[in-house]
Amino acid sequence: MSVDLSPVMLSIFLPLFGAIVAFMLPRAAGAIGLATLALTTGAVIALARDVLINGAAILPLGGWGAPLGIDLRADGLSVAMLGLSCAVGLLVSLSALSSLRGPEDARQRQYFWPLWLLLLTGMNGVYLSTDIFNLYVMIEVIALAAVGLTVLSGTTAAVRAGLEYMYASILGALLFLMGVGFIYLQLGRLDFAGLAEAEPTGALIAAIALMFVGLALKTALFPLHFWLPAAHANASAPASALLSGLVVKAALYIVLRLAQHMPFPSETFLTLVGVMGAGAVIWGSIQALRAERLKLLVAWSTVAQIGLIFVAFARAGEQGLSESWKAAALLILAHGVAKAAMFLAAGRIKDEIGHDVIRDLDRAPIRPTLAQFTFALAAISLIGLPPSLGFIGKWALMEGAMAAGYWHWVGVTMAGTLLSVAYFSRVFAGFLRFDRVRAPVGEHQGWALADAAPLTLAMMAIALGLMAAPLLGFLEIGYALGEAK
Amino acid sequence: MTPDMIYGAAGIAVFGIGLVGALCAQDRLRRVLALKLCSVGAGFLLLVGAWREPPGTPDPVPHALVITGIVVMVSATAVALALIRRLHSLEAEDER
Amino acid sequence: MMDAPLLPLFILLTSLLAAPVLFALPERAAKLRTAINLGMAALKVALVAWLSLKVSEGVIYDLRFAVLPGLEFKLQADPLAILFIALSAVLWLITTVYSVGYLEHGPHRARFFGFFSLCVAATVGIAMSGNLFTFLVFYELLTLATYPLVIHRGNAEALRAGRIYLIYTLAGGLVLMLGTLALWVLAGSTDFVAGGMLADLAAANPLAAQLLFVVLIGALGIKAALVPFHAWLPIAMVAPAPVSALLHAVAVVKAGAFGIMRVVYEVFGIDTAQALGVTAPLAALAAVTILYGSLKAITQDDIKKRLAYSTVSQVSYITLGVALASPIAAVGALAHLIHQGLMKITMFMAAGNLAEGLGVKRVSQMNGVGRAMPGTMLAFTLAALAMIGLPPLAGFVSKWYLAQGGLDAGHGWVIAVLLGSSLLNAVYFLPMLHRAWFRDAAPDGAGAPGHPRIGWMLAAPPVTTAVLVLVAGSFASAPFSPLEWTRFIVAIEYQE
Amino acid sequence: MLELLGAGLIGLGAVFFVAGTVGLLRFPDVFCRLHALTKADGLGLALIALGVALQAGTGGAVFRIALIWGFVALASATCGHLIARHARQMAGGRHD
Amino acid sequence: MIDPLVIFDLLLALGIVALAVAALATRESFAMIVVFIVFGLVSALAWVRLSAPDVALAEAAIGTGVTGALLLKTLHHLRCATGQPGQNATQAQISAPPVPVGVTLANAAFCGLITLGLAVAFLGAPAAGPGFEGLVAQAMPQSGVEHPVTAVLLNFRAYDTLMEVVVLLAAVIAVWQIERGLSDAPAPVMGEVWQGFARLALPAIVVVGTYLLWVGAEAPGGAFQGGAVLAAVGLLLLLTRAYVPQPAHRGIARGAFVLGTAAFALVALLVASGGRVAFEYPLAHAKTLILLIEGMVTLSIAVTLAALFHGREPMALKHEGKDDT
Repeated sequence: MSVDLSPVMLSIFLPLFGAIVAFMLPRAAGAIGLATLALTTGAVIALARDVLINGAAILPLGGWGAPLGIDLRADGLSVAMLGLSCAVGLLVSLSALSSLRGPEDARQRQYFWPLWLLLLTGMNGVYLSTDIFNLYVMIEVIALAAVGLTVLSGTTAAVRAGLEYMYASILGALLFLMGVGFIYLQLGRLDFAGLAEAEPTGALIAAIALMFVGLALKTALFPLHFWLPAAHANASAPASALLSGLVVKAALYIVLRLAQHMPFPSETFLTLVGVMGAGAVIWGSIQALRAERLKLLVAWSTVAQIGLIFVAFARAGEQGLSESWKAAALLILAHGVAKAAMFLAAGRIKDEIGHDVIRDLDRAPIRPTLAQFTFALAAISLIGLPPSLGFIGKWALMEGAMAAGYWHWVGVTMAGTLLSVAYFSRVFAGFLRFDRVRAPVGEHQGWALADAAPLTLAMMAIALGLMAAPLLGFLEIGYALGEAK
Repeated sequence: MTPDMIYGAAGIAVFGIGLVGALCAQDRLRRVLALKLCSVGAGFLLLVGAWREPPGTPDPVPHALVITGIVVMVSATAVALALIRRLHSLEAEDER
Repeated sequence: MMDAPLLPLFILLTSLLAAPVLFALPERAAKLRTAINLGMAALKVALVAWLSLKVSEGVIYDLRFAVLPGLEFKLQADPLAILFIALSAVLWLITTVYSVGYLEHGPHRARFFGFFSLCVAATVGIAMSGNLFTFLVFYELLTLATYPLVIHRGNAEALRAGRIYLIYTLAGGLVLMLGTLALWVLAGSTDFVAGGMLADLAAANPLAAQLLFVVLIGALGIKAALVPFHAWLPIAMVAPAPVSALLHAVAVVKAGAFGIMRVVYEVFGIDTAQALGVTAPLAALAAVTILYGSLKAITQDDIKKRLAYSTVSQVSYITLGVALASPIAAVGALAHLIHQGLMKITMFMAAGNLAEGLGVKRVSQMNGVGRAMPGTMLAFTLAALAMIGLPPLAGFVSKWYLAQGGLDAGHGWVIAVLLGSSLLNAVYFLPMLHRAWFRDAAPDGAGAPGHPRIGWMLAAPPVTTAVLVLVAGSFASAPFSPLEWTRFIVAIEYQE
Repeated sequence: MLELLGAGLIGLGAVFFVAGTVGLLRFPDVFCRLHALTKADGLGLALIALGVALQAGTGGAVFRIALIWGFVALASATCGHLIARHARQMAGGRHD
Repeated sequence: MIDPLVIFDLLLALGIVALAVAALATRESFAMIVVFIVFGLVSALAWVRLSAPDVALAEAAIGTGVTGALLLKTLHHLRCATGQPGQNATQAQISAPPVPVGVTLANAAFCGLITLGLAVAFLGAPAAGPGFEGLVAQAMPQSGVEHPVTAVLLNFRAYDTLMEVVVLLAAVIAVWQIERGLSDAPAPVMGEVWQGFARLALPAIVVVGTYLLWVGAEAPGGAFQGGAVLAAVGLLLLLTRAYVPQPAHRGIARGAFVLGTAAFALVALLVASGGRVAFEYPLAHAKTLILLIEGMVTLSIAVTLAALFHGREPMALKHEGKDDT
């Protein structure tokens, strides 16, 4: 009798077991973590192959089937998100191995792996879930693990930021739970398929609003972004990369899924979402322009970029979200990869020159060239310059907005792009200025192994842009939106 | 006037009170407590949804969900409180 | 002869793949770096020669793959592309030699040559773009690759210039993206098609087409340094001399001018553009830029600044020739694309040599430099006279065709503009020549004719290009001369 | 008959509880309040437990009610003691 | 005539709302927590009225009991760390930046608006329609247990429950991580009466916890309620100093934390053979497997909750900072 290990199950359970083993054997945590990531990536690749050949895969847990039981479902979008979390996760893990190497990092190392693997469990669970209460539990798994990672460095600033993050996370999850309550009240069931049949009544609107606000809080949409910059800026580099690159994406993904299954929200609601997104773009950029520290700048840029993704949601016109979700999905993927690369690079820069004060970057006699180069590559994708995936995402976003005649969203996107050029060029100037250094500058520091992972990520962010067409084709596998409407 | 209406309204009120506390309270401990109130409010809503007019038996699924919610909430509370304790110590150290 | 459908890709890759290798080389591996640089540049010239031969035989190169559904990344090698690639390939080779000499002991050479290589890759990509989308991709790549070159010196002034450069060009790129998107949404295609593809749109919605024209030309005009978007160019001259040479002669401003050509000829189509009534204002803008640039140049004492304003003026000849909507003027415009490149690169390299060898950076310091560096100054003189339009030099040929084209299109005022510009050219170039050759050097000040310390790698390139200026003008009617090739192109664009 | 007796006992117990609560609210200091609470509530609980036991059908239920009464009595007595102790320490400012 | 039960419900609901307000409005932190505990117990009572005894039990034991203990412990820590046992924790936290009154008012108004909207939406919601009860009733015979809530928790939606245990695991890992190296506040000395009570209560609590676990299969109760009650044993042991966590016990503690999750997940995976999917217990063994899982989970919950109460990872404080794994 052989056990049937479906890759759907494995992509959730492998990290779970990995976390357990890594927690039990702290000394071997790094090796276990890396092995787990590799195995999980293998499972996700197998799953991608399945989905590519057979279309969306559905696994009714316990054999009950929705709505009584919980179904796991893997379609193109889910698998793309799984791929994002595994690919980025694997590279961040590699980088964590090298950055948490010192004897003073022993404790960080010991706790990093179990928390990170639990985080991966939660995220993969979110991407495969089709049940809104299950989503609530999953976002709590993510929240606790993510807070644990935020405060890993143990500084006062990190703990203070972690506490704010915790409050925001709990509140967001509870708002979501309240939304779940209203859904149950209205429909008597909690699976995605049930949502599609719903009539837009008061209770349902309340549910949508509650869940949206909860998720907006989790994903730090302006003006609910207050917790994010401090949390992401004060965490240690691998943790920041995971938090900014992956964790906020889970909530974004849920928004995307709900938008797919819920009755079409009113135009006013969408406009409001767009206005919030636009506010995030502007406010996040302004704060990034004013930030004094590199990691803080990067964190604020996350706020701005998240806003842009919400603009992508908002520009849904008469056709509903049927087209705009693609732009949003592309931007989510692009931001995930590029931001992880950027945070890792920023961490490397900070390690090498001993601080991350932007004003004094150009005083450093040592220039970690490769990390700076990585940072610049990641910035190219985040700004949205061709041929990066970020560019393709913005292209899709603006194309849709233009086709629907929403010129204001085009304007917001362009303003965001220009502002991002402005704040990132502050950093480039610090990298490339040399006349404030007295000692001779040894610029070419050779190839540090620690730079390999962020550099790979940054190059992925660029190269994926060239593969956007097959990527989009993959994303559309099993996407039920057309049928649902 | 049936229990579900009464307790449903109470649950929403409790949720609202918790919300106010979570956003307006300055004291860290109080904010945790406010969040806990929110979760109780959400629990009320689910249980009210499960309630059936007496001869009928209630729907067990929301009951299970609320139990799950309670356990999840106590976990989150524990982490938040640990953070508060840690932060308090760190701040006390910094002041010295 | 062997047929290689991937030839355009190979040409692109010679510099695109060279870049990461150059980045990775340690700073000390100077010989290896030079070998790679020169080897790749020579290979590119050879490949381009092969490609031009094939294209002239009528072989069509067309490489494409889909980036988004329906939206393709497309490389093609049409005669117009060949014209631009040939220019950049040849001048890259020469500039590479010059840069190796110029930066012999400077810092950050790995970075410099890496980006230098990327910059040429972007230029080649711009030349071979088969649609506006691909053009946009390389156009942005060009911006990114040139920014580190502009700020190569790494001091406050360079950084400031770099920031202004970046803001102008990235804003231009963004507007170009907007225009490309609008084109894509309105016309469903961004392809470059000989004779244009917007006739239907222009008929159906002239206002949208006009707006589109304004947006696209405005975006490209930033890089082409059309007034009022020219301010970045004189500021960016803080870059090292080879970079300035590249920026002004081959890459950036030319990319803008080339883009204007593509948009007017192959997106709108010259007839459609004329019907929309947008060419005349463009011609007027070009004329204003020509005169304004020349006027500003007169007042500059810094040699490179003077040359920069001269570029503002000269590049607009190309735009003017395009906007006149006459086949003869078009010949002049296309020829000027080449000729201006040759002339300006000569002058910038010569200016670089003056600064390197004698420390001369201002016009007022140029007294007697002719005797100190006769070869360099001879090249400079030749190029300056060509700029002014003295026959039989290259500049004369293009001006001649432009003037004829102006008459042909019924725009008599063009003659006045050209004459005025030539006069102004003379006003700002002749005093430099006068100082260099006929004044004695001040006995103590900078520029005293000492012993210039420049190697052959600095001395030879300007002389070479000066010879090319002479040849291009004198043998303008020879087969495969720029002018002849130009006629071939114009025959295609005007569909005669 | 037992039903009625049970109801009566429960009612009586409730009266004691009310009395205890009034004491909690009205008395001036911790010790007086504790006095009111522990005494009155202890008795009230016993009466209510007895009343419920009389109404309960099975022996098992009676046993469980007895257990509950025992536990609560024990716990509240301990609690009362701890509160009093704490209050005395606070008042005296004395640590032991 | 109005049903007296309706009056009771009304009074209870009003009491709950009043207690919620009181909990937040009480100035003194200790009193605040006490009011909160009362609030939790009264809510549990209301949940019994809503025919949800399982939930009421869980809320009383975990939501109120354990949470209250956690809050009190934290308050104790805050006061000890400040050095002034009598001082109010609110005043101790001077470093928290003050929020402008305008923002607070705006927040409050915003919350009021949301609540109003929710109330309107709730009142406009349809009378509770069919939920899952039909499906549950149909599937009960195949579930392996007789109590529907347990069937939902450990069979129909076992995946949720597994993840809930994972949340608990994540919490304890996070807490150990957060409090690493934090010195423990001196435990309050509670005197002999307390010690005696603890000694007397311990065995009784163990019995009650086990009973709750066992009875869960057919009546209200189950792993979570049982686990919480058993956790009280841990609390008593810790508070009476009968057990002081030792660094050497960390391995066992880790094992106990992960036991429930690991057993649950393994069973869930391993049953997926012979055409069954994950979490699909073979009917013949369903009850056994569920009880097995419940037992493990109960143990894990008990130890984990006690560890959450204890907080920091036990370790030798002398080697602070450079302590190995």
